[in-house]
Amino acid sequence: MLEEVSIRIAGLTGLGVEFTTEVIVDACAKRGLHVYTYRFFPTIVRGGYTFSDIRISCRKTSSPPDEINILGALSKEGLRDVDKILSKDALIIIDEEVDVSQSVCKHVIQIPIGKLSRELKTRMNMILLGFLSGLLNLDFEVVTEILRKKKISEFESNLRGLKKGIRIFEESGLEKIVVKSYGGVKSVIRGSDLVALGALYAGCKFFAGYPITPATSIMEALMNWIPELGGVAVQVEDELAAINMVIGASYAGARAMTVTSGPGFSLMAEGIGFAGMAGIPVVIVDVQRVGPSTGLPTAHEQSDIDIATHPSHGDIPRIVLAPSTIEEYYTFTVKSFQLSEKYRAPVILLLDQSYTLNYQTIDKIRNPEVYSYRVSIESSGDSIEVYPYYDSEWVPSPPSKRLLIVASSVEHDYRGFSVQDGEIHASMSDKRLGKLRELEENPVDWEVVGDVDGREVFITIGCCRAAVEEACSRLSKNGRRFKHIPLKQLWPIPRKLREELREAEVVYVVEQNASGQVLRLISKEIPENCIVKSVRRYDGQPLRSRDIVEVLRDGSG
Amino acid sequence: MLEEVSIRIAGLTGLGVEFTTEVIVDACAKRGLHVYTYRFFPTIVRGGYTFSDIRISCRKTSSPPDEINILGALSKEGLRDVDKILSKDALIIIDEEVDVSQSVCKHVIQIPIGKLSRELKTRMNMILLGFLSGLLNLDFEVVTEILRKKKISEFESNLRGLKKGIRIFEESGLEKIVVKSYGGVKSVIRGSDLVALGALYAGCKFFAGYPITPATSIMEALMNWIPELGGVAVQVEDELAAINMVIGASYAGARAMTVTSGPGFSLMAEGIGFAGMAGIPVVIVDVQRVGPSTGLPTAHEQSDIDIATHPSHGDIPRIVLAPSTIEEYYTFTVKSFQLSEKYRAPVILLLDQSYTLNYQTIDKIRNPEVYSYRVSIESSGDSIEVYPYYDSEWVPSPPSKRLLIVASSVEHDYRGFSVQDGEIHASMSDKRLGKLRELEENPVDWEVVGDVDGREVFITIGCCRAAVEEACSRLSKNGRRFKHIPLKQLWPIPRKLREELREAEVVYVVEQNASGQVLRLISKEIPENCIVKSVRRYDGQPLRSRDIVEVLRDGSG
Amino acid sequence: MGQASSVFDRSKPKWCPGCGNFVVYSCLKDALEELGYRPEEIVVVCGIGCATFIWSYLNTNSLKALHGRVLPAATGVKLVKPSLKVLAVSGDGDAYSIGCGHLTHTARRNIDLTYIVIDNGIFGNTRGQPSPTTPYLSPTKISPRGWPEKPVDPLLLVAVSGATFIAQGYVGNPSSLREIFKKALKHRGFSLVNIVSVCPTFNPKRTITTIKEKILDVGLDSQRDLDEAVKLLLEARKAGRIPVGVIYSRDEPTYNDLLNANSDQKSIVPDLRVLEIALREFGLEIEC
Amino acid sequence: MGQASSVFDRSKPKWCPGCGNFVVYSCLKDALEELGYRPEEIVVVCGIGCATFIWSYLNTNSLKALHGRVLPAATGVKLVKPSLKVLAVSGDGDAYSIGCGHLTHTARRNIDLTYIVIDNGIFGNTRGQPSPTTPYLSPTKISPRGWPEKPVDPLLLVAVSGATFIAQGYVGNPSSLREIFKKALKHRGFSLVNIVSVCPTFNPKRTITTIKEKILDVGLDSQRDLDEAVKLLLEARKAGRIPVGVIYSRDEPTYNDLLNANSDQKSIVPDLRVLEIALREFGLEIEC
Ligand SMILES: Cc1ncc(C[n+]2csc(CCOP(=O)(O)OP(=O)(O)O)c2C)c(N)n1
Ligand SMILES: Cc1ncc(C[n+]2csc(CCOP(=O)(O)OP(=O)(O)O)c2C)c(N)n1
Ligand code: SF4
Ligand code: SF4
Ligand SMILES: [Mg+2]
Ligand SMILES: [Mg+2]
Repeated sequence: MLEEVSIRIAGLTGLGVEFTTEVIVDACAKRGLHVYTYRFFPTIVRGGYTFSDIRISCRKTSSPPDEINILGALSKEGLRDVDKILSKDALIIIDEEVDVSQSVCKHVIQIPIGKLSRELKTRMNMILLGFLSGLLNLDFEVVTEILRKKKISEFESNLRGLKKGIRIFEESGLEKIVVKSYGGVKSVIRGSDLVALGALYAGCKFFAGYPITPATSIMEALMNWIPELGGVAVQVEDELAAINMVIGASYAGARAMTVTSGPGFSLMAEGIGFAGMAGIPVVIVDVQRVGPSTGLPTAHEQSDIDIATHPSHGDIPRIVLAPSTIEEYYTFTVKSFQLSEKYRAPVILLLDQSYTLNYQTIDKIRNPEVYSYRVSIESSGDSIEVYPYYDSEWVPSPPSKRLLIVASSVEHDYRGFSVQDGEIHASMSDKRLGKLRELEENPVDWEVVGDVDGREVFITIGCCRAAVEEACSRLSKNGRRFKHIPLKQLWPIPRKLREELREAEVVYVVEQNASGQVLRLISKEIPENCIVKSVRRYDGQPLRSRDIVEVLRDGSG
Repeated sequence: MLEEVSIRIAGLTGLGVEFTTEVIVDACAKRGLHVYTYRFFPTIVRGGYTFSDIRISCRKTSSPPDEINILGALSKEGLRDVDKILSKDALIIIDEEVDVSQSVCKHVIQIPIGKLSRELKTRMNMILLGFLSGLLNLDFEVVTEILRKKKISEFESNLRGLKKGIRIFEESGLEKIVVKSYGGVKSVIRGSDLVALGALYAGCKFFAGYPITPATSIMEALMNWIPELGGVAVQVEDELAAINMVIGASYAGARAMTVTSGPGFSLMAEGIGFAGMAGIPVVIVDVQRVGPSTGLPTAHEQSDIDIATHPSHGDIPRIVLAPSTIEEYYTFTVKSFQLSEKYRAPVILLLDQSYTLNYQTIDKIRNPEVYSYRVSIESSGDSIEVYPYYDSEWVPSPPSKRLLIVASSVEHDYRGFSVQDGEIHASMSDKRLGKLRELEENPVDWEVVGDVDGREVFITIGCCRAAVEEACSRLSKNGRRFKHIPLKQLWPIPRKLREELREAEVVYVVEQNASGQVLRLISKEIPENCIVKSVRRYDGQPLRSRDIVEVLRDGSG
Repeated sequence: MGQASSVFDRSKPKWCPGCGNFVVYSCLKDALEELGYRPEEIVVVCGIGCATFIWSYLNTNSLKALHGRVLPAATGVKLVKPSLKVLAVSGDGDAYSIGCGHLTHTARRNIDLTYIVIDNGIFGNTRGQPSPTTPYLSPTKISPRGWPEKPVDPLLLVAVSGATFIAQGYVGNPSSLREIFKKALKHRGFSLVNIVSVCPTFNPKRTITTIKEKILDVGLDSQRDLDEAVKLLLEARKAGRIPVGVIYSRDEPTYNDLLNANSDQKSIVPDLRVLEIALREFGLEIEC
Repeated sequence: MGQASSVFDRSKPKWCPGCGNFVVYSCLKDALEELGYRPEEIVVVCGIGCATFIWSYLNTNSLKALHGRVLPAATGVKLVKPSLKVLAVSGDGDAYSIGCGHLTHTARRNIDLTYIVIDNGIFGNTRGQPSPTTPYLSPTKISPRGWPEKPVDPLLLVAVSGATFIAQGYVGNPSSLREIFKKALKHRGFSLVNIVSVCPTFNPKRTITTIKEKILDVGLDSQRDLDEAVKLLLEARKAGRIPVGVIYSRDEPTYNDLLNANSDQKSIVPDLRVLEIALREFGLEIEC
């Protein structure tokens, strides 16, 4: 029995790579296995090169595999770029009609995927699925049940394909590949669903958004669930409308959020400043993709750190968080709402495309404590009072009896009334910014992992944490001592960072963008005498642990 | 004869504070005097508190006066907040109907401004102007000529007021105040006009913009002059249209620019990223105002450094310049166009409200050399070629015979064609960002002033330079040695900065915003062992040299 | 003009002498009073510009929003607090230049709010640039040879977009304006009241007299269907007339109706019902 | 469908099987060829979305702009290079959702360009969310109980905004579409061609057959004045019909005409004439 095996399903969009992946993942989880998936897909809806990597393991892993052991190709394009990633003894399963003479791999199994699918009036991916479920020893009943649940309309033809694929596997004489498993059925989920669930738990009752890859799946989840819980969720004309509607809704009393990706985030710049100025709590989720500009809409990158930490003109208060584990996709979302109320600041949640869109197994989650600063304040007496909207711990909202709520994008006094006075501006600026000092001292979920006395220190962002943890645990067997700080709060920059780096000899800042945005952000926290290595991968794919291993071996960075 | 005198004209908007100021300034300049002006004004068009400070001097000065010697008040509001700024022996000239019993000042001259203006059917400010021109010994013919030129329609009534005012002064028995002057007639101008002239000189043939205080005056100048030189200038529906139109125009071959202020700049975030991605040269002028959000639209602040240096999502190339003298308002504008072509990057020119809107005397300007990378490339032969729009020194544009020009917001190869390939993205990212390294090494107009061996080092931004220069030259008489780096290139951050700070003992970073945006930007360039003092003033008014003197005396920062 | 002190007075209005905004402000105050509203029941959402200063002077709940983003912000308020009466206030630049896209979308959603646009044909607050309602080919400070854009026709624009109440008032007839406001405020659904106004400081050519000459009174009780309303507007435009009154009014389901969002939102925190969803959809257990 | 190789072919178009974009692409190519254009004379400005992939396949000068900002970018091109033929290409989301404001403004400026909008009633490229032309109350993946927005009516919108050429085509009749393109391309001024199209992948309910049933042929030679055109559009809408053909066409001065910008800009660098302006206006001497 193996500890882990990694599979790639590859082909063209429209051939069912995603569907196949989901079925395999589901079936594995039901067998108690851990899975991590990553899918590469193009902007064109049908006919573009796509693949999906599935890492199946007895341990929880949250980064892509260093090597692929099995490649299931649905078309000749499936062979693209595989030389670098296939393990030495990898097995390729591919249609018999494809010319594989150029293949570097010795173990190529050619099966009549295309021919059979035409004959059986089934989809090609079902035959491949059948073959793989035989190979991986998946439970036939379980797979059948998943197929039935997922697409009842095509169940019969899918089943035909599945059975045929299994038969072909059995006839192939190949040995089954069995991965060890511990514990019972695992739960698999995408980050997008966790964000939506977290928002709901926190009492988010308003969502407005505009579709944009890779944030759309969060939007779609919220559009489905918020109304179920009695709230309001709308798709609007653009991101300008989205952020301003969310601000209006929050002013009026609802916990409210929007989700977007880089281009939409840039469009929200002015709105984010408005929220910060008026002290209206909002949560903005940015699922990062390859930039700049329209960039590569479907690919993974961590290059919105610059804009997220400097989102608008003027001195605005802002809180920027980047969850570093899949579990934190849930807990950070929950916390965002309460932070934005407590500090009267927009909270920006910076997410990774890879965790947001792809399924992985998840540990049981513990709900964080959640607290609301929203109150309904009843004023007494005859006269109407104006409530100091900004200048208070509490966030009241209209309609409140005999109480008026004033909030403003224009500089104002503590009640929200416009002023021209520079002195008032200065003191209001101090007030807006001053609150955040608390978070500078006590950052959200601060964590130092690995060897706390290590002199080689990793700083990672988002999903890079997993690849680095994996690499470090491998290399620390050779006696190297690594300390690892997953940087989860990007703004305000935690003071603890400086303290933790005091004894560092080498600092590796690991991030996925071309210019080293995280490094720039925190470079003043790194002691002058220490060696700084910027580790960056920015080819649209999530970091693998071998990227780190290579850096550590080379000593380069 | 005095070396300098400072006057404040104050009252309500609509009473002619601005007009009065312009006439006095013009008349002074004609007499060979140097002037610097600063006007505070509110958002409401009529009836809000406003003042204008005029510093008249035998030397060129570019910062507001530390003290006001003469206050001419057009209404009771003119007395607001003057305690702190009036010199001990200041003279107040004010309407006789105002109750001045609360005034701290001993020298109050009350004249029947209101009554006479009603009687003579003239404006109150003309009577004040007459009084002041007597007091300041301005040439009657010169003042009359200016009045005639400025507003011919009201000339007669203005003249009546002027004469009456002069008579009242003469009857007052006050002594004339005469400031020394050297050299001949001076030229006075506002930064806004210099930016417009610089753009024209650089061959800017397209402008699109949307009105916003305090950028509107640049827009209005360009709208008037560009068509005169055969180009196209348009006011459009919003800032999104403005930046995208400018990008279209530049793609099509014209040197093109837009101007805005904070809120508009935030709206341009996505467009700026587009220009950077597509490699289309554009110049964006941001005249800063008090933020965040709508803020104080008419007041001075330097708080767009954060967003200007991090203007969009993704890793975009960008160049951010902040002129530090009024002359540089012209020269930097000229250079911006050529930099944006050479580096295929958006150039952001960060300006100060105070220099942009207010008149001051200017030295004779020397034109910088100006060079264009725009070419018309004629392809030969029968076939049609696609020109590598991005990947070249030269910027061709359509229509070119048998040559196609492709530019894109989506990631592309060197010809501009869309790709999905992560490796190409990585190499194009390197290419886009790599070019700017040249500017990191050789920043635009790098300058170190003051005592180059000084261990107390000032770093200033924009108009803060003048106040610091003045303060340093005063205090260096006491033997202190100050080095001063006016930071003109904010992105990429000049490497020279680090070198220049190597021997520093104390570094003062002087800027006008609440959070210390410049300090944050450059803090990693400051050696660890040196004392860092953040000097900030953010009450909507430009820094005065006494602000710096106080800091240096206190030792606080 | 609303001299008696009112529950809706916050502070003394300040605009240039003769500004049309004074009239609008006092008519609006009167209309609110006459309909018996209380300040706490109302939210005024404003953009940026002279017109929008109303928010400072009117004593209600208020949200001073961004330039051009009044309607999305006001929509957000209405969607979560349907019990509130939502007024949105803009100038012609705020509404029809930068805000033009949101106008169409808000109209077609039939958001239940009243949009008051004070249309003085100029960008007043930025000191006199042409606006989307500046006349075609007229000379302006930035276009001495004539303004090259045909004006936006806001009434037609919202008519074809789906607004359910369309009216136009003008500052030369305060009593009619007050009645128009009352009709608009009573309407359930998206109502636009465009008010032809004056800016003596920056648009002196347009005066109450020059407006008056062009007024076409269309009454306050429109029975027109959409076709007739559009026809009326097209004809008035051709004839160079300014129709004043209620042009179109019709009952249709609002966005809140269709979203089933007709009760005020209160965030229940934490919302434990989500634990069921997590279990049902993903077999995911979340512990408390 | 344009099988013979053409000077306008860059690479083989890729869309889902049965996508309406194939038809539009080939009709457009044919129209350009038949009118004798050369690739160098044309600039295609595109937004983002499946429809806009045309830019990759069509061999012309091209600018791939931002989502929703096609018209400003295209306007910039036309204003400085009037000798170029400018085509703008969008999907219904690009044009009528995020881009809606610019549509009105570009129409009223009568910018001389042809705007081709492939209207498949869905956001195709983001995988099937409702668009501004999704039918009112129809169920969608994010609104199982019915889409709560009345659709945008792009033809009426640009009609009341001042467009000088308005046409609608559909992908079920390529030869008519080609002729419509030719008319639009020959028009001098702002022309909108809205193309009712299909997205079999995400909007399978709309097929060529279901469209065909609703077609109302209005011919290719409109003599209608604006009132008649508007009336036609309102009536068709009421009757649930889709008018196809040239709805309105009229000659009017373009923005370039009014700005006196009818020759191509070349930046003279440095422009020494500015020294005179500086001297004249400010007595400022600038040395060279
Ligand atoms: C994003 C942005 N762009 C520009 C401005 C500047 N601005 C303030 S008000 C205004 C327009 C004013 O015109 P209008 O809406 O007609 O109001 P009025 O002052 O005429 O009442 C503009 C352009 C701004 N505040 N924000
Ligand atoms: C600012 C921004 N927001 C959102 C997106 C995501 N996006 C890309 S295309 C598109 C809409 C596609 O619909 P449509 O314009 O109808 O084109 P189609 O794909 O249907 O042809 C959206 C929302 C984006 N690229 N940029
Ligand atoms: S500028 Fe015009 S709109 Fe503004 S307050 Fe003055 S008169 Fe009214
Ligand atoms: S998703 Fe729809 S619009 Fe996009 S290519 Fe496929 S069929 Fe065409
Ligand atoms: Mg206006
Ligand atoms: Mg579409």
